[in-house]
Amino acid sequence: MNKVVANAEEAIKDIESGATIMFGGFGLCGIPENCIQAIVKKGINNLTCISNNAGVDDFGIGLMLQKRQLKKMIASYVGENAEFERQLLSGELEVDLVPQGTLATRCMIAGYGIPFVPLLAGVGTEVAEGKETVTRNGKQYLIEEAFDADFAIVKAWKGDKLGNLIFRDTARNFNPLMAMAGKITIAEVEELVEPGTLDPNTIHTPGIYVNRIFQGVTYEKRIEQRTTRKRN
Amino acid sequence: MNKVVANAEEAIKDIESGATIMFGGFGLCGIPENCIQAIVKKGINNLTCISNNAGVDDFGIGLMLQKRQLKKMIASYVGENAEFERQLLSGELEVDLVPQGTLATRCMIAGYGIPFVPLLAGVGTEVAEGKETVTRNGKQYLIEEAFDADFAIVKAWKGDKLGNLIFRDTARNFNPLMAMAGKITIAEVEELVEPGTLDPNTIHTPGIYVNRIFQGVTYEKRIEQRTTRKRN
Amino acid sequence: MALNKEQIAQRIAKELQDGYYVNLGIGIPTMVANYIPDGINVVLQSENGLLGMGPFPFEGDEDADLINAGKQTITTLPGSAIFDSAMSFGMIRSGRVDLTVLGAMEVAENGDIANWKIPGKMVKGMGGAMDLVAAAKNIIVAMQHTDKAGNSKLLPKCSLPITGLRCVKKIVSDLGVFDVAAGGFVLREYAPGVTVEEIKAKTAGKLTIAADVKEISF
Amino acid sequence: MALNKEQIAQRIAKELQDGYYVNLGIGIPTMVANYIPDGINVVLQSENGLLGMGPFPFEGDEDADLINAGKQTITTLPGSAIFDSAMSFGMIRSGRVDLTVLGAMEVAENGDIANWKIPGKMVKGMGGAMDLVAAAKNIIVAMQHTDKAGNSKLLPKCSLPITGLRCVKKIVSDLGVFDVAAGGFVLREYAPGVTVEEIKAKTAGKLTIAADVKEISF
Repeated sequence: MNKVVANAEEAIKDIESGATIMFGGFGLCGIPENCIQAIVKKGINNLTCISNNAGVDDFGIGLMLQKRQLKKMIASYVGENAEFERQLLSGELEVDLVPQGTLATRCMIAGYGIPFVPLLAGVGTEVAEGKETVTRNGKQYLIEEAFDADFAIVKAWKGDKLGNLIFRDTARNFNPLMAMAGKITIAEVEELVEPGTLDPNTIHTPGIYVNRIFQGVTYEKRIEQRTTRKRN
Repeated sequence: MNKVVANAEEAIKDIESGATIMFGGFGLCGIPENCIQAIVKKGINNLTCISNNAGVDDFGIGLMLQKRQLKKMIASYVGENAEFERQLLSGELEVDLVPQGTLATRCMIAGYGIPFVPLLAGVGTEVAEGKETVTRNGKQYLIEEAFDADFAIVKAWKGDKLGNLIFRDTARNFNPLMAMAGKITIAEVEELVEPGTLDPNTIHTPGIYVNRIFQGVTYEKRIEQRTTRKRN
Repeated sequence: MALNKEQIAQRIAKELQDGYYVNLGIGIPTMVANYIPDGINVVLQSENGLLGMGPFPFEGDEDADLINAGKQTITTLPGSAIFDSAMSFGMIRSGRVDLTVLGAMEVAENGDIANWKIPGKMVKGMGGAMDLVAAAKNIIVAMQHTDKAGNSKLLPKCSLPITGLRCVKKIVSDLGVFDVAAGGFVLREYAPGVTVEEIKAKTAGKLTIAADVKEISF
Repeated sequence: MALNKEQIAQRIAKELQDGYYVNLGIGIPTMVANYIPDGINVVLQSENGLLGMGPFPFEGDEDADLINAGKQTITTLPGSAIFDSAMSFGMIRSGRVDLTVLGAMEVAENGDIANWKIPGKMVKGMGGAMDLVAAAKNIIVAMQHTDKAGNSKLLPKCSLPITGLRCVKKIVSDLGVFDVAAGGFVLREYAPGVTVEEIKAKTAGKLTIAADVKEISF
């Protein structure tokens, strides 16, 4: 029962071109930096990527865009990324824009063994095109399907060798949802500890959902919008 | 924005006969002892009760059964309760038995604004009678509706005055799910603390879901099956 | 004179009530937090997964793991709670958020809103906007009354792709405060020095003037 | 001689594989935890919301807040995790639990199971059993081969209300080990001193004898 792998290269070694991969994170917050770099280095392509955002031009998922590794991007917000916009407008990249809460819920239900769910977001909009609708209590809902991802790659603050994960502050975001949703789930953590170190009451992702885990290196943790106030 | 009430009597003062109430807890573990006693004392009746279990004859929801306060019980397991069985067989009590995971999920989706969800449990059984079914990927699912409860009453270990809750060990069970699902949610806690005392990363129920909170008194925390091993 | 952005935010802040849970969108809506009236306690929700958002951090205290939905570095207040994005939109979808303030490119007289896409020009995506407008009980739009070319953004019908149907309850623009009612826009307050005639001229959608229309006060 | 309850549990424990996540039902299944083979690490899931269930606590260490799905006081092992009941059944429903062991009143030759209700006599409810049998990848039933009156509990068709359809993969009874296959029950191992003829006589459902049938070893 060994889930611990040495590094990102080993964690992703069986991910092939054409795979569907979920990446945790919101903007550049809580993204699996090590695995993204390993995938860029490995050079696989034709990937379908499920992630709330597409990174920026020179960091995060943006690095995969630069190398044309993506066939399709499923995301809720893709601003702040010129290369993304270029590939989209030129037709090189297929894009499925999904409302943020719908994206999160489609991950969650995949981890809960629920095939679809009715959601309010997007009724009457482009998002509703081609989707089945149902009406309950006078409200219309869209039928939204669970995601089907070959791999989910998440980044946690702390993890133990059984795969239990704890996220830090808003770096939690989509990470625990995607951790539940991959056929194979890979977790990179800032600190890998022995079982028994973490309080069982504070675990966000129970180890049963995690197949591989490793302690990442040299996290840049880049800040997208550095906003501050002056000290008096 | 004051959510703090003095005690159980004040917390439940607007619950009337005929109400639908969720009670957190699994067996006698993590049940809102103070509010149950206050409801017994208040003597309202014709209640519909949503709870995984019905307590034992002389504790928990069993106390309400003794006083014939329940019209209907929605639960997954009701053993260990002779008065329950008597009222059920005599037809005094209406009972809706729901698979445990279905019960939990119907609470969760109520808190997530999702009106129904397809679930596997109970296909081909009595539970499926009268229910719509759907087939996906060769599997049949039952369409299960979100619960619609006037009140949810939960018991937490610690809570702060903004309603943030932390549960302890397996006393968590249905509590955070029901906390999200009530039109009005009442939380009783073993320890009520000031905002800022609890680590935001360890909150199980964010305060937005809690309308009233108080520190309970004299918790009995009865053990249903005391099993031990001998020290060597 | 028309309101500036700060004044739009300041006027919206008057709509806050004690105990409200509030989601503030990017841009002018974010500034509403700077004008919360004395004696009113509200809790700010950030849809990436935070209740109890505080102000920007002091210089040097920025933390990459603590950002808001606009990806800005922020702080937490005592009593804050962190959660995943599914729970975050669960509380939005189930109506636990009392007020949502967001920007718009267009609002129609029936309350439709467009704010996520300009075909052929801009495709940033909807983020959480579609979830918010589909579920929120009370939506206030903060916006400029006209675009840079002077065209009204309060329209009979949205020309851009819709974000949500019949959801906007109130608009605070640089020219005034408008309810969105069954019969279209209702002018309730005008900016100091702006005439009702000017507002009429710059509003393409159906506009009614409230009987008790008055100047905006802060 | 027929197996006693401990021996049924001991035989089932041989089915465990390293790294398995296992859910053990109330009664004989719970005892399986006492016979986990050396070198095999499994993680026990308790559906009320715990992964990493440990043994009963030492006398005096019982904690009302820490129980298993049978409401028994328990302990946690290093690396355990606590979660709510929706997530607990989420991991069951999505197939993350490798093996479920539970008791039954009846099993049919097509794998149907009945274990939650005796009409007019017993209505305790299904608890988590319907969720478990509907979703688990691998279900082993631990049961007595016959009821107290000597009637077979391995039947052509269940007579009691069903818990789940075509889900049981294997049965370990006091008389033997049976696969549940397309053609009905397959006897793979018989209890020491129990004859194949006796098992045939006590099995009402369709029964095949495996070519390599052998005596159970532990």
